[in-house]
Amino acid sequence: MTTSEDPEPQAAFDATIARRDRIEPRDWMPDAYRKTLVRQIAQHAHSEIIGMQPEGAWIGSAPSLRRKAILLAKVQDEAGHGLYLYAACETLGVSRAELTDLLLAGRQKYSSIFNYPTPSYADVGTIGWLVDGAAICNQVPLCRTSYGPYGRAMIRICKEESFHQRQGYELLMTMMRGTEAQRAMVQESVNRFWWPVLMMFGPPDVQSPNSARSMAWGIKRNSNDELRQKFVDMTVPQADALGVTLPDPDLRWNEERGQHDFGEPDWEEFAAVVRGDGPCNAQRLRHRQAAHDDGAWVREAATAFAARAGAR
Amino acid sequence: MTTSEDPEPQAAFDATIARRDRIEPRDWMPDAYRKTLVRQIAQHAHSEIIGMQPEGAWIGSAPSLRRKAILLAKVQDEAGHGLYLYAACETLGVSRAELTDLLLAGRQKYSSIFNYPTPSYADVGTIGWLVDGAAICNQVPLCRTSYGPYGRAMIRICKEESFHQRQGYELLMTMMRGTEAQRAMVQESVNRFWWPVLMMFGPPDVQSPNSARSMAWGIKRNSNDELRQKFVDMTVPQADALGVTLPDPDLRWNEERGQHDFGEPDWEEFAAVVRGDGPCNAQRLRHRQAAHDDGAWVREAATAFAARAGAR
Amino acid sequence: MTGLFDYLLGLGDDALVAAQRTSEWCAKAPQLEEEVALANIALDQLGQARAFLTYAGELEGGGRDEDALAFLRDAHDFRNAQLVELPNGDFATTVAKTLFLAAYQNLLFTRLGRTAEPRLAGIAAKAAKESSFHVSYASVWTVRLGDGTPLSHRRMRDAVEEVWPYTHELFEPWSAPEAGLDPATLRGRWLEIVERVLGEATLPRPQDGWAATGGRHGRHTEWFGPLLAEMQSVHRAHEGARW
Amino acid sequence: MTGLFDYLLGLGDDALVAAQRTSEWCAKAPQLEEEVALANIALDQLGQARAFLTYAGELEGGGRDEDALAFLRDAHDFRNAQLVELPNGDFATTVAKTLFLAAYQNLLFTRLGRTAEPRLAGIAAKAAKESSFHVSYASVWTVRLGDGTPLSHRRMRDAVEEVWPYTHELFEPWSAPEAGLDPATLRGRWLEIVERVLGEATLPRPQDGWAATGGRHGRHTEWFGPLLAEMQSVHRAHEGARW
Repeated sequence: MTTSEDPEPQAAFDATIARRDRIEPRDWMPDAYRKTLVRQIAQHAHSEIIGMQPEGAWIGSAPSLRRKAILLAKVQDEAGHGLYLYAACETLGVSRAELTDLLLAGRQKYSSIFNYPTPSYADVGTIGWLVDGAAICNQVPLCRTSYGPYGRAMIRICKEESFHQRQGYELLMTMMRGTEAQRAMVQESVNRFWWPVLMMFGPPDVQSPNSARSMAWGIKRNSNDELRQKFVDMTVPQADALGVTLPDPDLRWNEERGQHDFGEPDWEEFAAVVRGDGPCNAQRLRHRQAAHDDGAWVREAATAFAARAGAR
Repeated sequence: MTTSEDPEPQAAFDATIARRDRIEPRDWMPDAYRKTLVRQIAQHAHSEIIGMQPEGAWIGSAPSLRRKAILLAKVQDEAGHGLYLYAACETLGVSRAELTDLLLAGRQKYSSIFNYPTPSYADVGTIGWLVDGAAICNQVPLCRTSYGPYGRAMIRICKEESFHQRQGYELLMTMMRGTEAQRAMVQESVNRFWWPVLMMFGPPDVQSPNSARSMAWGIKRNSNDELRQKFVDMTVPQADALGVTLPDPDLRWNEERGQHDFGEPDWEEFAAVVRGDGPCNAQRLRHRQAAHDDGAWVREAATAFAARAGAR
Repeated sequence: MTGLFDYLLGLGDDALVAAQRTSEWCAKAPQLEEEVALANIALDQLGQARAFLTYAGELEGGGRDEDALAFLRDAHDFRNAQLVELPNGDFATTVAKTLFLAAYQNLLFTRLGRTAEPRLAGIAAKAAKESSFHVSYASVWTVRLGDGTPLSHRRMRDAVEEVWPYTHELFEPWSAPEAGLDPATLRGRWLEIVERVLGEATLPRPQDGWAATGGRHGRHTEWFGPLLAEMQSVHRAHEGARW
Repeated sequence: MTGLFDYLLGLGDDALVAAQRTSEWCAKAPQLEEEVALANIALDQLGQARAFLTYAGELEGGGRDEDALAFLRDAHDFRNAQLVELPNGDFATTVAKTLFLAAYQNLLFTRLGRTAEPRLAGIAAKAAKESSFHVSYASVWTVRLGDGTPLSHRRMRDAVEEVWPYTHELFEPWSAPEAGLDPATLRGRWLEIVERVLGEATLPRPQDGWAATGGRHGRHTEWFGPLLAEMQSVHRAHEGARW
């Protein structure tokens, strides 16, 4: 927790970063590095927790027992991811309770994708395929991130996420091979999610103010646009295999670049959703707040019991 | 509110009763008469309100829009009946709020029939046919009850109840003419409700301690057993017309008496349900309590607003 | 511009889903007077739904009656605005939803009551009278709660904030040739009515921000599926049965 | 005495309906650790349900698989005890339901794990281990809440009171020749376990009064219809579809 102006720890920090080694909780680190990490890890943790809502709502009516079990296990994994990530944040000196308060006060964010509604069961598949797919693109490089506890959490998370991604894809494949109504559900869901998913990689590099420093620190390993391109290139053949149309008239293979060209997401919508003005922002936070409030007496009882047990 | 020992008002009261005329709110009346009336009218009012729960729960999933409208209107009527009856009670000097508190504290009762569950849509029909049918048998004589406001409320209520009874019967008739599954639903529902309905007339006359005095005062006009017999005689041909079997092996026409013989309800069960130990007693009171608590801030706001408006 | 069939579905579905929500208050209202009043509103809404859907089914000519349309369509075939799907929340939220919907319906039905299409005009004229009562009821309660206690003021303010984003959709382009009416033209008058009530209730008029959209094209909220699941469950469990 | 098919349905339906309720906590639990733990319990219950129902369907030989049994039966064909239908209520109610159910299941599954019917024994042996974890979890929380704050004590006490009348049904005569077990013989041990936990939690053991009954014969509570309506809605909306 030193904030020494002594050049020696700074040099040690820089050297660790330069040789792509890990910074560990007890190591000296610049305040701004710590703050950036807290912001990013907390946002990631909050995303896991808020992300339980849109999918969790379908557990009760999943149309087969196998799908119910898969979905329940997936949402449970998200709670688990939240736990690791809050724990990683706690190594930086911020408690889960503080982070929860910041989330509920709207002072920390979560992934904007969870501010879009999931009104159809096909959305469970689309979230697996596209949302988890995009998350993996974002997260795989984070396994090599410079902060040790974060990187290690990401290794575990990425392994589970790619499992979720395959399950989502498999659900959509089953539906695409099913009835006309099922195919229509999948296409309709993909139509709604495609653009918001592209926004998950963040604004274009030219508009992304914090990216350069995060990359210098080894917190981030690739630029937003690089990752978005990679995601599109990876997804197009999967969409073809499924038989769904990605709703972008400008999407085509560019032989010259060896990559796909694609249209520009609506960055005004992105900005609005990020500032809290999306379809489900208020709903998601109200739900989280209600669960937090409803659980307060339980947490208090556990604390009182533990204190009494400790005193005995 | 006079409790005079003066013989003159008592004589006037007795004379009114003797000529089967009405006692009105401003007339002198014996304390015991007033108390009996409050107890009976309140119980009746509470029954209307608690009775909204088992049927009201089916409004959301009524299987046709016509049935949804009929059921909604019926449950609304019950709220209306509750209103008249609480108003009749208020003419005896007890407020609706006091009566609600007594209900919620378990110190006043409601009809034990509403402590039986309604797990099937057929129960909506059975409640109309049998429960409302039994209520009418009990209530028609009350239109001539000696206390004016009560008698007048009952006239209005009976008119609506017999409408409900016909609607319930008509629903069951439609179902009996429908699919195998619908017919089975009706029979199963009638099997559950038959005995509890017979208990609605109260314990056998030999065990009914308050009946004699209530009859002397003209509050009650027929004995429990008389009304029960009348109900059975009225219901048997209706059951035949429907094609349902009443679940009583001892039920048969007695040529000599010109009435039906029938079996004895389980009076131990009746006593248990009345003392609060029935299938849904706790559930019904908890529901009522929750609605009452949830509405407190609304009632307070209305009061505060009215007070402020009055002061302006 | 959509056909009259789709337009009638939209009018009917608004009313049907609103009736479904309003009737959820049954045996849960804050006092008996509200039990009676909310049931009245629900019955009016249900009656409107039945008239519009019956007409829609006859117009379609495919043998679908009001029940086929209510109970056998899936979510994406419903044409209601998302506003009516919102959960009831506390009594203040229901009051806000009712105020905003009824003020819109009253303006719309009044205009439709004068169209040349006689059956549509007839249903609308009756519904206009009913929705006028709903506006009064919800206005009275908005004012009572807004200008009641500090707690009720806060809840009424939160409710208005919460429902506001769902009001914009009511005025999006959506019509039928027989209706001859652009909903956008109703918005000015709607705002006047609503702002007057909010003013009397000492409540601020919320900022416009994110706006719900898509209900008229079959896009619905996450709350809609569970609502339909309940509504349709008994009907669907007994295929082909008559009630 | 009922046939093995009906018996397996009862075991499976207890687990299925319990899983449905337990998983309603998803994204609503008091803290993340409870999210994970409750999901674990729900997953165990769901796994048990699938094993029992699959076996039941194969035994019946009519081509019904676990999904046909879960999604296409109506309420009166379910054979679960009413206990598992009770709404979750607050966390204390869920803890009480879980404790009572898991203590019963653990005793039952342990015994069934030793029957001569190999497939039943196999499923039961695995389920016995799982329910033993559920008992521990619910016991820990019963004690924490019972002996926590005055508020949590009151809520835990109310919860135990509320659920108690639904425990009697678990020990009513109900068996199959292959099971060879009268549930009544489990009650003594069950009471010992439960009373020890309640004692540690400083909670009174409720009086026996009205006792729920009928679930094993298809009689269910008023809460069961809505639970099934939600569970079955998507499956039934897409007749014959595969997922």
